[in-house]
Amino acid sequence: MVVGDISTGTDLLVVGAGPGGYVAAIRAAQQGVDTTLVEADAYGGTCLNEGCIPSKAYITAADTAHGAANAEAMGVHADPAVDMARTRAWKDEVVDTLTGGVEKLCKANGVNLVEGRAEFASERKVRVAHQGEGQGSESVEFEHALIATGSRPVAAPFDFDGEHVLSSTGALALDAVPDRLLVVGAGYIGMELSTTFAKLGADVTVVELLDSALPAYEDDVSRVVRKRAEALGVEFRFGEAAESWQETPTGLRVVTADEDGEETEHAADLILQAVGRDPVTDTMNLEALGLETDEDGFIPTDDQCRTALDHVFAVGDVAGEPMLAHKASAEGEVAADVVAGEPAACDYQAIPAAVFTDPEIATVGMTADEATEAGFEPVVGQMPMNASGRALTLDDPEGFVRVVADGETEFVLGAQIVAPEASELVAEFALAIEMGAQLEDVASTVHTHPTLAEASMEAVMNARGEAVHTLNR
Amino acid sequence: MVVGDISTGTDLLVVGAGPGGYVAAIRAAQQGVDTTLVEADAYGGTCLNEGCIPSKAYITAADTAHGAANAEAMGVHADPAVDMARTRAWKDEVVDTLTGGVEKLCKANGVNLVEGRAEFASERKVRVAHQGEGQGSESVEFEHALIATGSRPVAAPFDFDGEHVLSSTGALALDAVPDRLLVVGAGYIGMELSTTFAKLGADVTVVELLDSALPAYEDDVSRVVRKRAEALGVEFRFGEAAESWQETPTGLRVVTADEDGEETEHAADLILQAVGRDPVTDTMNLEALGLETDEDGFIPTDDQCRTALDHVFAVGDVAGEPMLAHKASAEGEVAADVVAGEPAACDYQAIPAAVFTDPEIATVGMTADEATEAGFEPVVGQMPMNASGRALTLDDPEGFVRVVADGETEFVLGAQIVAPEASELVAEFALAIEMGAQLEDVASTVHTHPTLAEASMEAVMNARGEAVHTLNR
Amino acid sequence: GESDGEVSAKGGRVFAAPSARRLARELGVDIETVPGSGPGGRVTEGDVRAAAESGGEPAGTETAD
Ligand SMILES: Cc1cc2nc3c(=O)[nH]c(=O)nc-3n(C[C@H](O)[C@H](O)[C@H](O)COP(=O)(O)OP(=O)(O)OC[C@H]3O[C@@H](n4cnc5c(N)ncnc54)[C@H](O)[C@@H]3O)c2cc1C
Ligand SMILES: Cc1cc2nc3c(=O)[nH]c(=O)nc-3n(C[C@H](O)[C@H](O)[C@H](O)COP(=O)(O)OP(=O)(O)OC[C@H]3O[C@@H](n4cnc5c(N)ncnc54)[C@H](O)[C@@H]3O)c2cc1C
Repeated sequence: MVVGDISTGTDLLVVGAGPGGYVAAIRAAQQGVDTTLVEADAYGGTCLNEGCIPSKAYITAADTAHGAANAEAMGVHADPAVDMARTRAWKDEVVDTLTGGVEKLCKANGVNLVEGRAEFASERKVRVAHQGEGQGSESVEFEHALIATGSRPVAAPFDFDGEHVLSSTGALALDAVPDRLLVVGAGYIGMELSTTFAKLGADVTVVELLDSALPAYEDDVSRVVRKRAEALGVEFRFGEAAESWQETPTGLRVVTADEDGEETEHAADLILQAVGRDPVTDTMNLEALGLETDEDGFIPTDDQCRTALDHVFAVGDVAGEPMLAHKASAEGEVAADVVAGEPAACDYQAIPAAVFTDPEIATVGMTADEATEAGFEPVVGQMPMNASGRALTLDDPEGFVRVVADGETEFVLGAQIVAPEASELVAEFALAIEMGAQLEDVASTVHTHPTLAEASMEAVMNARGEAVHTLNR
Repeated sequence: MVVGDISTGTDLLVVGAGPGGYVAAIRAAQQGVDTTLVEADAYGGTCLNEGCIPSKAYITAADTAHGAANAEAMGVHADPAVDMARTRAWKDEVVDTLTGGVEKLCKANGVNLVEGRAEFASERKVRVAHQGEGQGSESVEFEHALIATGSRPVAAPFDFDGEHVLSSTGALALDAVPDRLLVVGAGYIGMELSTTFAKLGADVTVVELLDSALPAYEDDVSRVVRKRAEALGVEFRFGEAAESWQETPTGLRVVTADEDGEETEHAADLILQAVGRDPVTDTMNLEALGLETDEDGFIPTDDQCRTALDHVFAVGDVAGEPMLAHKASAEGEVAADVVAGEPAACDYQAIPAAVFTDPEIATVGMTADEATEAGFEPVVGQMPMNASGRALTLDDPEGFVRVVADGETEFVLGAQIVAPEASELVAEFALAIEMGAQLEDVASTVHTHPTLAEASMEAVMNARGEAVHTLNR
Repeated sequence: GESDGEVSAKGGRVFAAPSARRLARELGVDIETVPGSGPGGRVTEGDVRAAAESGGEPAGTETAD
């Protein structure tokens, strides 16, 4: 047992073992860089422990139960019961498998793992306070540091009390479905969880300051998801700000106010507040490095993920939008390669994003408006899912695939998909964009029948005026 | 009402409105070619009426019921009942929607539709006998003809009697699940339907002459599907040929023989024979054209889908392997473009193929062996689905994604996928192959987390020795 | 930068495969200045190599906005 302060050295110190940090550490070690990874809490970070993975596990359980309960049209009669405690235990197993895998992969690649909270002591030195009584601490001197400390839920307007007001983390650890759930915020996390809990049987009300669900997306995209959520019984209260809450004998009373100050009361048993996430920059004594954050709290970096300090890098949620796991990992790879002396840079043309609602949303690259703003004269092609044979056989024919291309060169610029498996379908468009593919290239690629991906091909053909399964405009 | 023989003329006569014929007709009409499409039976052909679409509809119903019934691990408890008559009715609705859509699209694009059986009268003339009494017939003179008459189930070793021995067509129109189903043939149709009926509760025995399920696929690919089928209770009898069957008081008795002539008896309530499909060349009086078929019964064509006759084209199942709907449509587009005077040709590098078993299989391009044979020194990369976060959250972590590339140039040559949604995942690889993408291009494309498509990226990284989520070999 | 660089950098984007972009960095070529000979003006690996051989503009020379 290590007690007291010992001191070691490393080429690359990585702070935080989320998808940004652990990917960077493994990649650097693979490149022969002596790498030390410090994690204060759990391997895999937000993503594996309380983000992407837990949420998708619950979504699968909710879809399985809800899907079977609503399949009379196809001759399936079922009245499923969901045992949330068991669902949670399963989710925990999935998480443990993956976090255990991360730890094993780090070790197998030769990453030095240190458990504890890293605090910078100087520009080249960090102190790691080990968890638990009498575990002491450790100093590590480093040539390069990579900060991947991620983000945490914004605690506003309400504080999280772990009982009445939960963050997504709390909601993803419930052992029972609340009868009445009030969700503050209709961003992607709020919408994924609202849909999930509605499918699991909760009465869900969503309070959103802005005037639409998923306001980051185009209207016709988010509308498909909002309608489906409404069909599941989700009640939306747009243009209302959550103001206060209190306990009453019959549950919680939440007061909201519209922009004129008009108040409304909502009854609920539980509040899930999902209004955004803040970068974590207050856990590692950034001051000792002399690094500053920007007005949004992020650590500024260049296209090599380098901070204002030449030997310090930052990746993932702490380094700016989009706060997505795959963006964190992509940056982690670049930073590791740069440390290893490779001429790497974040020069990917597009970062796809998915929302795992019902149906899913996935986008990559530019919308038509963004293309116009960027100086293109975009052409657009679209395929409605109700003309997709595969979507019909899945009994899930809502939404569409849209592609945006440059009118002159027909280079693919972007895609907006709201459809079953949108998160998977977007991969083909991401590759098309990175490759500098033209519409014709995608149209000439033979697509398997019957698949949802055929809709991508049809959208592309539609943009060229040669769609077969829809009328060309 | 048209009675007697009237005569019209057309630029392009298309015989058969399956995915080969109707796509060709629409595309030709879009190009300004005066086009007449003759269909003897139902718009959409085998694919929409008794192939791809009906099978996938039943698979969805079976998956929904079976999925919910086997989700205790994730806390979902259900005991679904399937009302096959209702499932069939739903399947019929889906089919009607799609076949109605095909008819509408043909009309909207200005295709002349003629219902009836087309028989060639001469090199430039066809007679269409209308269905039904007193409906008369019609002669159509044409400049070009396109034959897209498809295929039908091989009636061997048994004849189809519509009661005891069914083809896939019969199996996809059942109103009840048979207790004991004996399937002859473990090709893709046999395996899709075996899996489906096993999930719906039938006791399924599969008799296959060769020594494995899905013998067209590599062993490690087909093994995943066979194991899963066995876990569903499917019993495989490899190396056995179906010889005879007879009715007994307790059902059917089917006799098989192995290569030594050793006989085995199997009890069943219904026989599904799925041993292959034969091209349909005997419905349209090919002789009048003077066209001959090759030794396998197909109409030989060149890379413009042109037959031995300059003005006659053939596409789809009748024109050769692979007998797949998307191959039929791709050829249909080419033939239409050629008729319209475009310099089109079937120059796609790869035709993907999918099997909708559990899990799905999808492949595109070359296997490692095929690449070696073709003179490449292939590198191979693989990602097991049990290392995929998305597969774990779907509770479906079996199978793998494999990529094959040229060792020297790293051009992507092929992919073999056995995994959930394999049919969708293969689209990205198909595009990579068509684009002449290198491994690096796919690896550098940011893939959404958490998705199954990340496994494709990981396989590619593995081939380059830089996988993060598996150990590189 | 060179004026022919703007052709391939339309809309702030260079149309080139990741492999070509990486090669440009390796060879120290600013890909935004490389004229593309591929379909639609896509910059190919060959274009990047040609630019490197003819002493193309070094990477890091930012084009002013
Ligand atoms: C409910 C939910 C669902 C989500 N779903 C998705 C999704 O589907 N797809 C997607 O792409 N993204 C999703 N996200 C976002 C995703 O989780 C984040 O973008 C991702 O985790 C960011 O990775 P990171 O490595 O930057 O940071 P994190 O994953 O937040 O990891 C940071 C790590 O740093 C550690 N740490 C912090 N300070 C210190 C210190 N001083 N010393 C040592 N360790 C420290 C933390 O303990 C943590 O483990 C979701 C998020 C939530 C909350
Ligand atoms: C159970 C099953 C599942 C399948 N699943 C898939 C799958 O998932 N994916 C896939 O790609 N493929 C699948 N297939 C194969 C697919 O259905 C065929 O490859 C496809 O239908 C071939 O299209 P086609 O246009 O060549 O011919 P067909 O679809 O067979 O159409 C031929 C048409 O020609 C008409 N016809 C014939 N003779 C005449 C005449 N003399 N006059 C007028 N009309 C005539 C017929 O009535 C028919 O409508 C499946 C097949 C089956 C049986």
